[in-house]
Amino acid sequence: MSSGYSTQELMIIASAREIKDGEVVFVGMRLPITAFGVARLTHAPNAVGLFEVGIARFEPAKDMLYTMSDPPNQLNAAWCTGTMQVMGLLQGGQVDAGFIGGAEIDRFGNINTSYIGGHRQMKTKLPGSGGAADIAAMSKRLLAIMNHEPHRLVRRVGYITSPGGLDGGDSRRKAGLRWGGTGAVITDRAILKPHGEDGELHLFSIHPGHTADEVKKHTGWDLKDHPDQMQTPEPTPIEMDALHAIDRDGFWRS
Amino acid sequence: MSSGYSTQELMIIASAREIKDGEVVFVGMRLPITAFGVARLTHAPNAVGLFEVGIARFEPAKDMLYTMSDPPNQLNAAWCTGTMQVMGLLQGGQVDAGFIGGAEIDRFGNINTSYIGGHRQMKTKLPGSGGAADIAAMSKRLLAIMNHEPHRLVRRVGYITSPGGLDGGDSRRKAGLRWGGTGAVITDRAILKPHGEDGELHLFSIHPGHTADEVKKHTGWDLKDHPDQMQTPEPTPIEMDALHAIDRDGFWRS
Amino acid sequence: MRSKLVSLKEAVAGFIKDGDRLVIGASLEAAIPFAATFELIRQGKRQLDLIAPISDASADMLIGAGCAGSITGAWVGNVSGGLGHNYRRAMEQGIPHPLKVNDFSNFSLAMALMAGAYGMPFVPVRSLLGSDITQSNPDHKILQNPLSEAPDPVVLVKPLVPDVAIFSVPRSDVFGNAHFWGSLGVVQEAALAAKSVILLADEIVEPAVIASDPNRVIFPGFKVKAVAHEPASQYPSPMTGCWKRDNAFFNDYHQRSRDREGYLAWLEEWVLSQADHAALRAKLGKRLDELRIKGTALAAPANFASE
Amino acid sequence: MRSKLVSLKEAVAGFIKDGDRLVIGASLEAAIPFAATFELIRQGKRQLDLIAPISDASADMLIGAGCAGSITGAWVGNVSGGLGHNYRRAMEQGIPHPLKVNDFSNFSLAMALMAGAYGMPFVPVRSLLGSDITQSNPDHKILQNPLSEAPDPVVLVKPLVPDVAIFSVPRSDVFGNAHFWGSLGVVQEAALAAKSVILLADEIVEPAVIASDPNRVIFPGFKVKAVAHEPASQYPSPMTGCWKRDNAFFNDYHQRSRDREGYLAWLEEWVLSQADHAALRAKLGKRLDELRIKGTALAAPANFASE
Repeated sequence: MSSGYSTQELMIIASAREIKDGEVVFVGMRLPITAFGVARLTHAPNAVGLFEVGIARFEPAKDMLYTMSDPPNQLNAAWCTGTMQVMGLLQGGQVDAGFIGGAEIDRFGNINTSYIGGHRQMKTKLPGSGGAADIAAMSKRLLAIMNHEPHRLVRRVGYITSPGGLDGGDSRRKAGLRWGGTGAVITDRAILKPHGEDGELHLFSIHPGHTADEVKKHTGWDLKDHPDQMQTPEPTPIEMDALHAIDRDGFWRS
Repeated sequence: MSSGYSTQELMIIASAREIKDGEVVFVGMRLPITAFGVARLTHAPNAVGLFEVGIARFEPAKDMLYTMSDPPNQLNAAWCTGTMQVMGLLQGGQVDAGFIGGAEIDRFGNINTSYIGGHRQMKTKLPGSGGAADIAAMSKRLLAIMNHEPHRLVRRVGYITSPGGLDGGDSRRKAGLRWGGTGAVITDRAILKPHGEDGELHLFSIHPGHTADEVKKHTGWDLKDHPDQMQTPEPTPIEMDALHAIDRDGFWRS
Repeated sequence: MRSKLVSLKEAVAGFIKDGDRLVIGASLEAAIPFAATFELIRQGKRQLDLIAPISDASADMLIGAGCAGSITGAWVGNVSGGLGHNYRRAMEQGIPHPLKVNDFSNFSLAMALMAGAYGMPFVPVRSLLGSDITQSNPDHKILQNPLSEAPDPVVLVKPLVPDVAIFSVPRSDVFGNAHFWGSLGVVQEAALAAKSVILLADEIVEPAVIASDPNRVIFPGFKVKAVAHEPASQYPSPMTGCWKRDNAFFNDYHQRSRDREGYLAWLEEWVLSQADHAALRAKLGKRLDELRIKGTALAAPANFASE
Repeated sequence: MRSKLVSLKEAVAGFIKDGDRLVIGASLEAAIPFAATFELIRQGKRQLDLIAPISDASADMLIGAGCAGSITGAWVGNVSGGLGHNYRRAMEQGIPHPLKVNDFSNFSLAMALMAGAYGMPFVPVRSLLGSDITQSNPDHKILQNPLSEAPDPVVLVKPLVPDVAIFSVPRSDVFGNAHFWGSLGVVQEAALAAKSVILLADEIVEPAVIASDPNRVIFPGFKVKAVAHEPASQYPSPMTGCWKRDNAFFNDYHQRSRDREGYLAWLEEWVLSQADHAALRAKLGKRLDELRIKGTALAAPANFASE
């Protein structure tokens, strides 16, 4: 990678930019929680982070978290409550955006974290949904974070754990999901966004040091260019300072 | 009344006797909460009292309560929570008995606290259900406390706020209520209990100083004798001591 | 973050409109924001829908003052006094004007607010079967349980989404992060279901005080639109750890509101002639002081340290 | 009242049967009663149905030891490590034996437990529409909302009623009245839904300590059948105010459980060769001491005095 930041640091900062000020965001663990922290310290000082264990936070936790239930995430939380209360906000349309990861995502943004090969002819058993299916179904905008490899970005997932655009077009609305859908897929190479009538994921932004050809070669379908395609801006010094203030131990620096 | 206790004190002690040890009981305000205290101090040391404001108590409150939300009922409660949690136990069949009062009760134990004359031709607007409809529908056994007058104990209430036996027989089960029904109606003259195939209220126990004839004259239907009819035993010294320990100011003594 | 601190007058004027669906207190008999009840009356709000399982005499006062268009509740009266005389007059004689009642039980109302809070399309309830509440309020629909082969009627209750929920709380920061303890009634459900929340705080504290105990936060601060610093805003109802109930006030109201003239005189004395809640506190003087809880029975310490 | 204090061994032997539907920890990654997980393995319980949204590596350990007949959950793995190797082996190769999975999401499982807790006949959910979870678990039934004229599919989820729910709590009295704080996950719903509750208490306190703060009581003591005094019963998971997470333990488990032999060696070392949880504490020694939270960040005082 280009000097000064790691790929993961770039992904975190690209994710942070997807959070708007004042939004209520389901953050989850690993990169997203750090992204939330960067957003709070830069352009989104009024964003609120939710965790399905039953936590809302303004300020990110002061110490490294291995799970969202770890003591630093409890200390000085804005709200400690139950899963029902927090995920109920999601079902009530009170959550603006949610982050999830995944093992497999397809061109309509559907994500599989349950059964590679489908549940009838399972090849690999993955851990399952956790809260991902709920966040994908019920947040106003879904932000997915993935590693960009052809066996991960596939034409059609074998099992939909977390619905994106389903079969594209109005199929998500027809299934009964009243709002939401994929906002952006942030990978280690690029950012994909839905475009066109069927909402297929298009190549929206190419990270520094990567090329459109290379990104497409690492995608399991014929990835088309977004009309507003751009280069992902380099992290700014302000963004990097915010990230370093949160990731004091340099966990994401390697 | 006979010397040594008031009518209300007798009603409290008769009500206390209906609580079994270890039972979870919706107690509500006024006489029942005092009855619960007497039961705890005498034959039911493991009874638990529930209040729909979101309180469970072992020991009755130490001071006089005007409402179940009053500070003495919060202090040293066994559980402070919400209405959902406590009434959810009721719906889940986890509550053994519940006390309610009422303005009108009929021969099948249905109680009206909403509209005298029915909601279409209302003569008098009463405050409404509060939690009474729920306690009547969902506790395993309903205990009603009433003043015994012919316009209160009527053949058929004009509006069923809180279901007793509905039209008698299996009509309560047919309406979808899976358990419960009237256990006893404790009045200032007697105790009525359901009997026979249709579960009509019968004269079960006559309070000291009252007669069967007098009780029947004060009942709005042709009140029949329960085959196990008895005299309500006088309060024992142990019961009176327990009552005095709770009602230190003699609120119920007059 | 921006401070949400405003006066009670501003909160009621700025965030509550005629016709709004309003929760004024949701813990049944405690922490009812009577200061807001009085201010709604002074500002002459009209056609409010009053949503609450029980809110002691607050609803009766608003009905008598002509502020209420409808009641969505389980019980309206005066808890220690008995009947609500204004409620009776409105229902029986249309004085000061007719009133619509959406009958609920405490449980079906709690469930309806829960459905609103958690975005549920409806909520199935096993209460109210056999009760005429399903007759007088057709929003309680009896249907066959679709998962059961055998006959199994259930009542489907629609979600309730109040426009505004107003709460008295013992302490809040200026951003609307607040603590509440004691019995909770339907406070959490009402706050999460409501489109906006107004807090009347007995005390305004530093954010660090609230953050020290996130379990005493019952609903998140981002739901709160306005915070008014108003000691004894729940007077004459009690508030756990802060204020006892003024039983005499409720009884006096009960006696004086027996007839319309008595109610109007009461209203003039206790509400209309008071400029604001500070004036009421001044009028009460020593009587209010005596209701303040002065004893100490502190919760056992709970540690949130992470190291 | 009668004391419910027993040893962990007695609690597991006396209150949990083969085939039981069991909640072992319900706050996702914190306060998972691993001491009970280990004791269930030592006692060779079989055909358990493990109910939990997420219970970090606890389910994976029980699956590998042959104790689990089925999983009713949303996620099985190792939160900081990733995949659950025993889960994969059981599902992909039937080692040590095949496993049934009842797929849920965190929300649909929370809702199912809530339905169990509150005696609801079913609960309607707007999640899972479009997800194949409704395909792999037919207990999630898609039906038209009966209150809507327009097409409005909803998922009806059945109530879950666990036989036993086991929780690690920071403090309890001998009657099962306990405090719990921090994030609650589905602790309340699981406890209220379960037929019986077993507590592993870090500390046994006087009843007055619990009674001093009834809001930290998450479920009533009358649901509790047994209380075992077992410090660090949640090890290696964290418990708010008491214990940090032992990340190295989870990572070591993750590495060693990659193959069956490695898992069996791990199991022998950490579970089967330990007589009880006291033996495990002794084996951990200083490592456990270092996880104990020694700092102090106390909740702001809350007064419950009534005068």
